[in-house]
Order: sequence, then structure tokens, then C-alpha cells
Amino acid sequence: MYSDKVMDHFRNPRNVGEITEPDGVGMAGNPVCGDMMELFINVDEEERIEEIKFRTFGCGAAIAVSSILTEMVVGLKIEEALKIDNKQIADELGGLPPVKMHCSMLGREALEKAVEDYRKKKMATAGV
Amino acid sequence: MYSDKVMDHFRNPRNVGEITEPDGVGMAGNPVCGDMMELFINVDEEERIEEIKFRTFGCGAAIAVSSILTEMVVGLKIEEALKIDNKQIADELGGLPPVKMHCSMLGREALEKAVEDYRKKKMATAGV
Amino acid sequence: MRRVYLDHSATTPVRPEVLEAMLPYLKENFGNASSIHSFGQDARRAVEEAREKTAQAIGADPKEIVFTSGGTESDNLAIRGVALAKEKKGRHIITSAVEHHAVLDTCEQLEKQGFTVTRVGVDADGIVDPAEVESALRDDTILITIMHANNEVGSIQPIAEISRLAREREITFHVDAVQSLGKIPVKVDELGIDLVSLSGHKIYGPKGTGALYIRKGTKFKPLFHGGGQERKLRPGTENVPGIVAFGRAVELAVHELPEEARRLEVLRDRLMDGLLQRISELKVNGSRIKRLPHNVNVSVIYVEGESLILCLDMEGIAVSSGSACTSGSLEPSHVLRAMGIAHEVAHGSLRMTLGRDNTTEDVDYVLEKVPAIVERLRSMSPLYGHREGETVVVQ
Amino acid sequence: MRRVYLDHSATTPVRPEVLEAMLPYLKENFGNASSIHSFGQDARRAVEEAREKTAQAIGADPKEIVFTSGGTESDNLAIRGVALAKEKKGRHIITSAVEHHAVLDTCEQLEKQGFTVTRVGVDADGIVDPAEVESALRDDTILITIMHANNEVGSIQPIAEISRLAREREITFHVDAVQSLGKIPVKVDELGIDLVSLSGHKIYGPKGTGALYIRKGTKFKPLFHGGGQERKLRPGTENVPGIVAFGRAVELAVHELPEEARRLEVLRDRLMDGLLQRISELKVNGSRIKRLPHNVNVSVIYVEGESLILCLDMEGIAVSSGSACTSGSLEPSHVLRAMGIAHEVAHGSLRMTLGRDNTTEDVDYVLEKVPAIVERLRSMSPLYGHREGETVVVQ
Ligand SMILES: Cc1ncc(COP(=O)(O)O)c(C=O)c1O
Ligand SMILES: Cc1ncc(COP(=O)(O)O)c(C=O)c1O
Repeated sequence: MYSDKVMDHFRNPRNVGEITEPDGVGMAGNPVCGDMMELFINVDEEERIEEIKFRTFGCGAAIAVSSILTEMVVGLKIEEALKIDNKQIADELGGLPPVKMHCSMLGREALEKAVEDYRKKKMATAGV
Repeated sequence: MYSDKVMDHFRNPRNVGEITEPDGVGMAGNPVCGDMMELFINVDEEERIEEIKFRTFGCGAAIAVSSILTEMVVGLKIEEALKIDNKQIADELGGLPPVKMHCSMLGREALEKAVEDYRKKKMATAGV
Repeated sequence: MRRVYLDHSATTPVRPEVLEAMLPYLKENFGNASSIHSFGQDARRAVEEAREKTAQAIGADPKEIVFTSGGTESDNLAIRGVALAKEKKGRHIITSAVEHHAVLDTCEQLEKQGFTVTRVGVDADGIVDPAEVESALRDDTILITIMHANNEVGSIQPIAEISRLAREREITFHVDAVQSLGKIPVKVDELGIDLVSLSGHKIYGPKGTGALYIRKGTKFKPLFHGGGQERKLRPGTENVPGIVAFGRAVELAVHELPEEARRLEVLRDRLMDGLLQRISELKVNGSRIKRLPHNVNVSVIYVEGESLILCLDMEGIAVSSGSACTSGSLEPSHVLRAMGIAHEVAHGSLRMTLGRDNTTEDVDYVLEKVPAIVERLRSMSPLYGHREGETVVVQ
Repeated sequence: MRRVYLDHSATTPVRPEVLEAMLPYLKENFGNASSIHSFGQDARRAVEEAREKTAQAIGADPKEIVFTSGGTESDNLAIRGVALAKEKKGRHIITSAVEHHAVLDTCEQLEKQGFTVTRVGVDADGIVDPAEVESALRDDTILITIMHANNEVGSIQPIAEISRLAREREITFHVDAVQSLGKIPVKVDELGIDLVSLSGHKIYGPKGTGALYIRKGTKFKPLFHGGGQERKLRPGTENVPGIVAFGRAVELAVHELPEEARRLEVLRDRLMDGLLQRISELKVNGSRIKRLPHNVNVSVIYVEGESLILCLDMEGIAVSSGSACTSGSLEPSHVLRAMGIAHEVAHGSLRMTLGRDNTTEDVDYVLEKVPAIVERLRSMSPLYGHREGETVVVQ
């Protein structure tokens, strides 16, 4: 069902956990639908994603997507990171079963939300 | 499919052949329907069936029915012989598959025809 | 690595006695049961013997047994067969909300063709209330189809009581006994039922085998047309090895039922109680009393079922889940939903179904492995309280 | 006693390679292909591999293969599936008079539901004339269903020519290739066909297995409803061992076809010519050229087929007949009748179908035994001339 890469990321998910005082937090999905992801990011001065952590409730694909996404975006500038689309995430995982493609959206959405949160916070700080 | 008794009579049919100058000959069935029986009888003074022979074109059941019928009626008076019905023939064979019950009629009919022929011939002789 | 298969409601291995019974019919006794020669007659005899065994196991007459390619075909054949034969009398069908998809989807298909279907609900334990069936009855009700025992939560339905309602009104009653056969008694007269679906691969017979019991006198139309096999009710060259295997499997399952059911119940309770002791926030799904002897179904709160299955699989433990993600849909199991279980709880459901080969050691191995897996997945879950006082309430 | 099985068109034994391929899936690899755990995933992989093998053997895409319980189901599924999906476009179906009952009876059933069916005839060799198909075409023709090769007389139909007619008019074309698979090439693009029925037990696979090829884009409705297996086209727990066996059987049959067909042709001609030399008043049924390589069909005048079968069986020789008496009906084979063969000749028909295990010695054994049996039965027959000048003419 799943590629070896998916199973690797499911077995040993990278960057699981939380950042205590993150620059941005994003949440996507919800438990009613069966998957939910929480993404924490820290961003440096150049808006490069310095640190990233996630927590996910969901199936194997949801967890693998979360894990690989963190690997794909860490070190990238926010703008570059946001250019990564679902298909790239799925490809990076060696493909996902058709019925699981929706999981790849979850990662994208959580990242967008985290960036949004970061920008909001930054605006608030700037405003101070 | 067939009982042991049917197979025995099919394998070793009794009284196959013809009587050269029979007292009566009867024919039942026809090749279009897939079975046909020719029955030859010789009858003694007391109208007892002294000798009986058959030839049959037909399936295993048709041949077994012909064979057992000859055994069942030989030595019987004509009237008694005619009392034997299809069911008795089938029972004597240890039963016939439902789809083959029609074969038991074949024997009865050939016997009736042979008796008819015998009576006709007798009347003709008597008339001389 | 130890391998513990706990998914016997999904399928079972073919047991050695059954394999032994069927092998000759794959090899030297390979005749077509419709052939007249001795290869064929040997096959015919074997098929009829299997029919007798099957009939005897459920208290039926051999003439009332039709062999099929499995439970799904039996359900389709039964429901369409009766509906289309009786449609002049009426077009209303009653079923339950927790049936297998083979029943639900067939009913849905009939709805598209102009039939009306009432789906009675179940209580929190997954059990149908006969009174609800009674109030669903209409003058044009021609068929009731309710399963004997549920494949997910193992709940056992009050078939005999529903049967009384059907009998009084001459409504045909079909029962899907795919999961109950060999686990609890399935006797057509005691249950008072007209059609029963059976499947081989749930009782240590081969996949692709099954049967439908059709009570004498039941109005019926076949689904396939062709050679006259199975008295025209199910044409097609008889699957002789499959039929022989099915007959032997049914015979063994029913023969061993009393003892094996008792053994399984002990294992089941050890597993269920052991999980409850070791894992917090665990919810039992289904009745603890009216339950198949081999079925454990729990929801692990804050965790999703598919990831549980995958983690358990890494430890050699095979289980299943009613999570949406196991089927690729967004909706979790219709059975758990019909029982009123919240989506987020249904997503975390875990079904463990025990079988002949399972031992106390297997159960203890599972009890040893599951807690750490749950702990690990929960620690990854945003729903589980990581900071004090922050547990997200999902119940 | 020597046993010579000459009824390979009725069924075949499972060959050792196929049995070997399927056994693990009955035993240790017994998972349900829909399960997520590794037992399930192993099964899934095996099913998809078998699908690839099947597709490759007939030049199709794996997505175009649906596994079924056999040829009868495939025929029913194909014909009803297309008819019900296209009925808004038209309700006219063309078939031939010599189809298998799985096709004929399904068409007849559709007739009862308001479809119109034209049955084109065949010539004395049992072959359909494409021109006759052409003149049967109507504006509302939605489906043509013609078999690739006939199961009784082995006649091969001009499928590619009929296909051209269907293509021009966008009529769906279904071909029953149950008898041709492994005997002559069955390539969906070369033949230009949209659906193809296949059966496992005719090609040394197990009974109860088969497949339907459905060309991409074909309008189609399933026959069963239930779990989503086989992309909803054929739900039901996959018969994993059966599917694996089927895939292997197809692969081997098609791989070995060129050599095996040549070998069988030699045996076939030795048998047919040998019979003609040894038995007077023997009639060959079917074409001697457009004929399956393993099929011998002759009528023994003055003798009935079932008694021939029984007598041959006593000598260990297994054959079949198109006699009415083999089926319990009064009408002999509809195939022989459609070829214009008189009832009384049809009743004496004998089909001998050769297979992998048959040798020249087998053929010679049969040639040694048959004449005496025929002589004995003829001597018992009232139709055969016993007194001079009295032969009843039956032709
Ligand atoms: C209750 C129930 N009915 C029907 C079926 C379908 O049976 P099969 O798998 O033999 O098609 C199953 C199993 O999948 C089942 O659990
Ligand atoms: C031409 C043809 N079509 C269909 C079938 C039916 O296939 P099955 O025996 O697998 O049901 C047969 C064999 O019986 C056949 O010879």
C-alpha cells in the first residue's frame, strides 16, 4: 500500500514534538475527519525556517506527510517553502495511494497556517 | 448417477437380440427423440411369455430398462406382464434419476406393442 | 518475530483438515460434476456430500443449499432473488443500519430500481430493537434482511424475535450469518429464517466459497443464467474443490463450536480486560454480553486506527480498524456511527478477532506491545494533552 | 486400467505449477487483500501480480481486468453489465445460435426484460457468417456477443471481421473466449474486442476462477454490490489463491500455446483420422480447418451418445456427448442442431478434447477400444441393419 519512504517516515518520523515558544503555529484538519496536524516553526531574520516540529493525529500517510514536509522545508525561506505543493510532497514520499492524496494537503495547509500565524505575531510585535 | 443395478444391466444386458419368427414384435420411441426399443416375444399356449429379446438404441437407462424388463416378464402370463408399470421397473433397477424416468415408459410401451402384435397375429391365424 | 494474527473476522487460513479434503479435487479427482464419466461422477458425489454436511450443520435439507462464490454473492443473490421474485406483492424491504456493505449496497441498488428500504437503527451496543422492526413493517413489506452477528463489533441480533414478526405476516426473512457461523449456533428452524448467507473463508475454508440456504417454497429468482447447475439457481461449473472444502469447514466449525467458543471467550475477555487495565481512555465498542466469542473492539482515544494497525503490524500483530482511513473514505465505519459513537472516537477503533491458532501467550504478547504503541502515537497526537490542563476533550 | 481423460473442454486438472503457486495463499499467506497489515498487503501484491499476468497474456492493461468466479459469471457480468448500462441508447443485442448457455440464457433473460435479441445462425461447420451479423445490425444495437471458439465442435469464429462491423458503429463487442484461451491467440487489440470472458478451470487453473476483460471507457454496470473490491465492478473478498492460480495458469497457457497447439493438432488429427478409418458411418462435426487444436467431434450413426460415454468409461476413457440424454432433455445439443445436423445423428455425437497429459499412446489406446464398443452398441441397436437390406436410414 505505502512506499518504503512513507513507511520509513511513519516508523521514524522526523521533527516530532513542539517548539515551546514558536514564531508560528499552524493547525490543519480536525479529529472528526480523522486527521489533524499541528505545526510549529521558528524563523530566522532572513525568514528562513530554522526549526520545525509537528504533532499529527492521523493515518500512516498523514504522519509521513507531516514528517517529510518538515524535512523539505527546514532551511528554506518561507516564500520558497510555500511554493511546495501537494504533488511534490507526495512525490518526495515516492507516491501516495490515490485515496490518500488528501493527506498531502494537510501538510500544506498546516504550513500556510503556521506562516500566517508567524506574520500575524510579527505584525503584532512590529506594532509594539 | 445410475444405481449399481442399472450399471449391471447396462454392462451385461440380458436377452439382447432378436427372435427370428417371433409371436409378437413391438417398437417404441424413435431415433429423433434419442431412444428406441424393439421387443420380440414368444408366447406359449397359456399365454405365458416363453422367450423375450430386445434391441435398443438409447442411453444407459434405456438399455437397462429394456434388459430388466425382459427379466421381469419372462415366464409371466401376458396379463400379469402388462400389469407392471413404469415405477415398478424403475424400482426394480434401484431407482432412476428423475430426468431418466421417461425411459421406463419406453419398456412398457414396447411390451404393449409386442402384445398387440401377438394378438393381431393370433387373430389372423385363428381366422385362417 | 512473533506473528499474532488477530483479524479472523477479515479472513482465516485454510485449516489443514480442509486443505486435505480439497486437494484431491484439485489434483486427481478433478472432474466436472456435470460429466457422465467416472471423473464427473466422483465430483458429483463429493459435491452432494458437501451439500449434506452444510445442510446438516444448519439444520436444513440438502435441497435447500445453493453453493456460491462467497458471502457477498450469497447476500446479493438472496436479496435480489427475493425482491425480484416478490416485487408484484410489494416493494418494501427492511434492513438495519449496521449490515455489511454486501447487504446495504444491494438494498441501495434496489432503491434505485424503485424499491423502498427502511434501515432500522441500533442501540449504543449495536443491537437492533425488534419493536423498531415491527413499527417499520408495512403492508407491502416483502423482505427483512438483518445480520445474525456484526462483523465489526460482534453484536448478536435478536433474530428469533424478529423472525416471529416476519412469520406472522409471511414476510421473507434473510439473515447474513457470515460472521456467526461456527461462533454461535446457526439453526434455520430455531431462528425461524428463510434465507441464510454463509461464507467459507471466515471459517477456515477457502476464499471464493460460500452458500445460500433457501427455505423450500421461498419465491426466488437467480442472479446468473447459464448451464443448469445448482438447480438453475446458481449456474456455472461447480467449484468442486471449493465446495468440498466449504462442506468440511462448516462441518468442523459447527462440530467444534461449543468447546472452541468457550475457549475464545476466555481469550477475548483476557484481551479486553487486559487492554482496559493497561490503557487509559479506552472505550469498549459493542455489547459485552451479546457478543461473538472472538471479538474485541475498542476505541483508543486521541489516536487514529490506521496508524495503530501499522504500528502493531511492525510488532507482528495483525488487527483491523473501523477508521475511515482504512477504507480511504472520510467517514469512519457506518456501524460505529450507527451506534452513536463520535467520529473522532470511531477513527481510533481497533478490532481484534481471535481464532483457532491464538493462545494465551498471543494475548499476553499483544497486551505487552499495545500500551507502548498507544503511548507513542498519543505522544505524537495534537489531541492528547501535552501541557498540563490542556487535554482536548474528544468524547 | 489405463485412464485416458479426453474431456478437457469440460474441465482440466490443476497443473502442478499452478497448484504450487496457489498453495501458499491457502496456507501461510492467507491474508485478506483489503487488510492493511502485512498479511493483507502480501495478498494484495499477489492479486495485482496475477492481474498483470492476465492482462499481459491478452494484451490488455491490468486496470482492464476484473476477477470473477468463472466463465459463467464473466458472461453474465459482461452481457448484463453492458446491456443495463447502455439501455438508454438501445435495447438490441446480437448473438449467435451456438453460444454457451451462459450467454444464451443471459440474453434470453434480457429479452424478458424488454431487450430484443437476434441470434445469427451458423453454417454446416458451425461458423457464423459476418455478413449475417451485418444484416442483423440495427440502429438500436448496443451489444454483439459472439464466442471465440465453440465448446462442442471447436469451430473458430471470424471475430476480427465481426469486430470491424461493431467498431464502425460503436457497438460494444463481447467475446466468450473460455474455450479459445491457451488454444489459439486471444489478443484484445488484434481481435478488436471490448469485453472478453475467461475461465480458469479450462486452462489447468482451479474451478471457481475466471476474469472479465473490460476495455477502458466501456459503459458498464456491476452485477454484485458490496465492499469496493475490484474497483466496485465485482465486490466480494478476493479469492486470493484462486486469483494467483488463475494468473499463473493464464501465463503458462499463453506462453506454451504455440508449441502445445501444434502437438495437440497432431494428436487430434491422428485420433480423428484413426476413427474415420476404423468406424464406418462416422460423421465429423464441425470444420476440419477452423477448429481448436484439441477438439474431435464425431457422430457415430445408429448409436446414442450417453451409452457410448458409459461404455468408454468402463475402459477408462472419459469423453462427452451432445446427446440429449447427457443433459436429461429431449433436445440434443443446440450447437449441433444449429449446424443442421439431424436429431438422430446429434444423439450419437462424441466429443473428445485432448490436453496436456495426453500422448500418442493414449490416442492409440482409444483407437483400439472404440471400434469394438461401437460394434457392440450397434449390434444392440434396432436402427442398425441386422437383416440384409434392412438398414434404417437415419441421415
Ligand atoms: C457480515 C458479513 N457479510 C458478508 C461478508 C462478505 O463475504 P465474502 O467476504 O465471502 O464476500 C462479510 C465479510 O466480508 C461479512 O463480514
Ligand atoms: C464457451 C464457454 N463459455 C462459458 C463457459 C462457462 O464457464 P465456467 O464453467 O467457468 O462457468 C464454458 C464452460 O463451461 C464454455 O465452454
